[in-house]
Amino acid sequence: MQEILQYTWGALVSFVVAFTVGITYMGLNRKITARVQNRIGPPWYQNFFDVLKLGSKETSIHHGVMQHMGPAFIMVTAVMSLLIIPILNDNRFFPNLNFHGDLVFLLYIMVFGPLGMALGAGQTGNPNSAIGVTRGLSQMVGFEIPWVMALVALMIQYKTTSIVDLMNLQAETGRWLMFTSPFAFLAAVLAMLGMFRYAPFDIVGAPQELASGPMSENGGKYLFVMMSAGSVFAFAKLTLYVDLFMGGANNLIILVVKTFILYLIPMLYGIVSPRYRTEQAIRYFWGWPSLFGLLAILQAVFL
Amino acid sequence: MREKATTLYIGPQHPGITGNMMVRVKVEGDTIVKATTEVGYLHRSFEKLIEKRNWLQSFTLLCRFCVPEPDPVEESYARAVELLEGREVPERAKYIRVLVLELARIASYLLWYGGQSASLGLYTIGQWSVGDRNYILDLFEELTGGRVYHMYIWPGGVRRDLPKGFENKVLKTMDYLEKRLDDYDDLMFDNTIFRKRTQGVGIIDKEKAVEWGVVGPPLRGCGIRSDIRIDDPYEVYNKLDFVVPVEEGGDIWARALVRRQEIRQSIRIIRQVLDNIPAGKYYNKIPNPQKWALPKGDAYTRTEAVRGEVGMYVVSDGGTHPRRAHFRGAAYVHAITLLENLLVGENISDIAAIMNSLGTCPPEIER
Amino acid sequence: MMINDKNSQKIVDIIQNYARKHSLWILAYGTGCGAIEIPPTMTSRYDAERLGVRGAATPRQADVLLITGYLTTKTLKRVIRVYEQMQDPKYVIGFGSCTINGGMYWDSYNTIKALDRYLPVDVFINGCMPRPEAVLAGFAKLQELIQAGKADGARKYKENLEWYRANQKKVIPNWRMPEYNW
Amino acid sequence: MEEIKSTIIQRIKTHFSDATEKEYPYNRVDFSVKKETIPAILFYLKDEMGFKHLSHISCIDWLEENEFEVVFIVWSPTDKIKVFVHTRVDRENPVMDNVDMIWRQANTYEREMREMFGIQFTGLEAPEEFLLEDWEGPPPMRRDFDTEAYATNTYWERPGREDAKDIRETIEKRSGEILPDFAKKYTR
Repeated sequence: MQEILQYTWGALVSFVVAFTVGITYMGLNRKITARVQNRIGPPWYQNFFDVLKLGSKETSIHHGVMQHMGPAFIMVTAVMSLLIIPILNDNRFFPNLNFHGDLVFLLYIMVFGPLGMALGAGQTGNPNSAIGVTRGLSQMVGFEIPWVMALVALMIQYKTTSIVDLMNLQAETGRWLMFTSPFAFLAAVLAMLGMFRYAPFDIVGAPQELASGPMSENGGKYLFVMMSAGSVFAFAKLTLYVDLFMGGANNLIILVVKTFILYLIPMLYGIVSPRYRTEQAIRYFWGWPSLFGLLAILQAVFL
Repeated sequence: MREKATTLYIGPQHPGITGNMMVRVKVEGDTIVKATTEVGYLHRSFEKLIEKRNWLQSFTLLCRFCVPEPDPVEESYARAVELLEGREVPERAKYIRVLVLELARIASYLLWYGGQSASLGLYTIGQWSVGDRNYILDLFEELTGGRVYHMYIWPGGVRRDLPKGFENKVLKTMDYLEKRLDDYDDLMFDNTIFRKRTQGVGIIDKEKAVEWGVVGPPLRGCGIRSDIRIDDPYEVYNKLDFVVPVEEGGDIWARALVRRQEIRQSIRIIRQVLDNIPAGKYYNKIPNPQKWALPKGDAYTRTEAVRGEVGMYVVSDGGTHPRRAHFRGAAYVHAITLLENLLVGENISDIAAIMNSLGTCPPEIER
Repeated sequence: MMINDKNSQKIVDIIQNYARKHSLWILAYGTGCGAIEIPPTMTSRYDAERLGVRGAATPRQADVLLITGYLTTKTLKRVIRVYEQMQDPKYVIGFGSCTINGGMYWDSYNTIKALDRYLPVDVFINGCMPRPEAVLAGFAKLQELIQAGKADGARKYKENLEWYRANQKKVIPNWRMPEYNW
Repeated sequence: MEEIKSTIIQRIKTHFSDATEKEYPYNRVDFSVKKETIPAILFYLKDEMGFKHLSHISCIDWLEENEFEVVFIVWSPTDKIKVFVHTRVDRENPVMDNVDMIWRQANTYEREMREMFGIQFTGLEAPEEFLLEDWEGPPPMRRDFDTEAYATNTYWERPGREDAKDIRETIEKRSGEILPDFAKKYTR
């Protein structure tokens, strides 16, 4: 009983932390983008207002059950990945559900969200949504290849499928995996650009073409759920990268610093990039990132 | 297996459309098989209203024909009225008109920078260039009193003389802009993704270009040197030294390169104008506009705007009101028959980029 | 229950209005020539994003419908459709003289002369064209109204739907639209 | 320039007997032809004489003479000269030949003329509506259509703009807004 309570409490705390940090990051993204663009920009807490407003909007549309389920699927994905990914090295404050094979499970669960979104968007009957979803799924096929390759390389190299094991390994040797398996890190970071859906890989919801794609029929509370899930998921992904490649974090401040540095990569790349078309994006991911992934596997097998 | 074609409505409410119009596209997968332009959302019946205004009152309507660059319309109309009446324009006024036209050209190109790059998802350029455009609008405000609508070029000259110290302000702004243009180049033209997105997209056939009615930068992007400032010179353009840039290829990239060079040529023209501007009268007084009747006849004048050839066909029946003032906009051809042709076979991702590169401007079509 | 308590509802309202006030998403629909002053308002010199104003791509996500200038009957039909697709709470800003009294198109056969006969307008911005400063002032005014709970155009529209519909149908001869679709 | 102009006039006059020319200063030559000749003369100008660019097609309603005047303006990029081809169409039965096989963009102009003046082009393939939607009145660009009366009857007008009165005092009274002194200084 004690344990269950502790886990529930841990999950709640993790969620709140992830939500806050994720939303703040998005606000900082807007602020930094504005500074690059010669503007003052909104305050860093602007996205809290946006989320609150979206949550307080009324909804009077109904396209069918799946439309309501779509955002929920994304939220579930975000929360589930958050529960599996260890937040800190020391598991006392943020207990989570780690088990052997959670890396493989993560690979599966991270695809679940976009699929849910696809179902939800399909139900709305908006052609923009349908095309956006097709693009999103094709682009996912693109970046999943280097991402899976990088993870497989790690699994082979260190003979484990548990994130906690990898973290412990880094803590024991004192060497981050980004140095011991650099190719896997490169492949994973390049895949991350696609995962975050910032420019140049934001064709999914490109406003100039699809009027925000899968979300075009979702306003108000749907968008609220999607935005919150997006920020939680962003934090979860960044934490996973920190756990896997940057030696985890001993306390929240270090975690925030490390995740923010990682977050800067897609953000800054996005500010100065136009967007790729879908087939160009896929070609990009199947080029250098996949090559790095392959090298990582070769390194894992032969070294 | 043949996929079923879906119909997509790009517009009228769509972030990717340039203004208030609609392109109905039939797509198979991501490829467009048929495109139809639907316009009329901005039809204000200007030409009908001008028949009810006198020769001078028309100017309030004229500048609203095309909002991003109103001056070529005023210029065309003013010149047509002068042709009809045989009115002389002082030399100084001609120089000031060229100055205003070129400033408007730069302002419009800066807006194009924003539109073209935003259509491909690069928002930073737009923020910079539209922000910098304000400096030109400031100049306009000082010169004419209005940021967007100027009503400055009038029959017989211009409405006001240059304010004191205006030349220096223009030169300063030009210096600043020249520096900024290099920044835009770094981010836009040196960008691999921008190049990949624009090269080979929206190709206009060089052989057919003139027949299809392509004008302005899109025509020069096909490798045809055609510019009304040179071919059918007006004001003092034949006394100024400038180059009409030409690029081969006929795709969005070529059109972008043409515009990139033209904005620099405009800066060059402005410098020359400020060097050579003569002193003297800026305005030949017109009679009381309420009683001002023009002789019977018709006149057609053409001006090179950023979108290409704009013209004004003015007919007078000898009265105080225009019998007919028919405006010819470049977008009238570009956005309808040409766009419908060009879009077939392209990817839906490129619709916004192609439209921006053609400089479609719906108010000019519908008037 | 706490929730049904009037005072707690008031507190919720204040919080909600505060959030709404600071997050105004305007629909990307340039209905008229006023759209030319929107890019300067959004970009570096005037930077409306400081006030929480940003663009939204589709009506479902937008809060503010900016009617930028004159409305032809053809556009009016689309604007009504768009307005009804937006989700509550929603606001309309009439932008430019043409929305107030027809502006210089007072004798045109194709443009309406007063926007508030057809849609509930919360804030009018006058001028032709209004400068970006005026647009920002308009947004500030709207924020004031929202905070005070007075920006209730959407409610007015629902309550007086028949009146608005009658006006709309008078100028749109061929009404091929769902009667009520939000 | 003068040589080119006289050659053009000569060639057109030998080919089209009904063409009457009118000379203008600068690079402009005008011809008036019967409406049946229009496709032929435009074909000739484009294919034989290098007037490749269609600059403009315009239409004028001469209500007093009960005729429409249609003007085609073509431009030769090689000779740098523009030719105007005028023709008159009966106002009661305005039918003309379609020329969009010569220039595709003529299609758009013809659509507009059909809608705005009611001129019918034989064989014009285009959607019926162009700028207007569900328009029930007469073609609006005709001179006898009164736009002001139509607008007054159709659209509600806010009271208060019938004259050009100074409204600043009214604003002051209505909303209690205090006008700055400099604004009061400028009165009509």
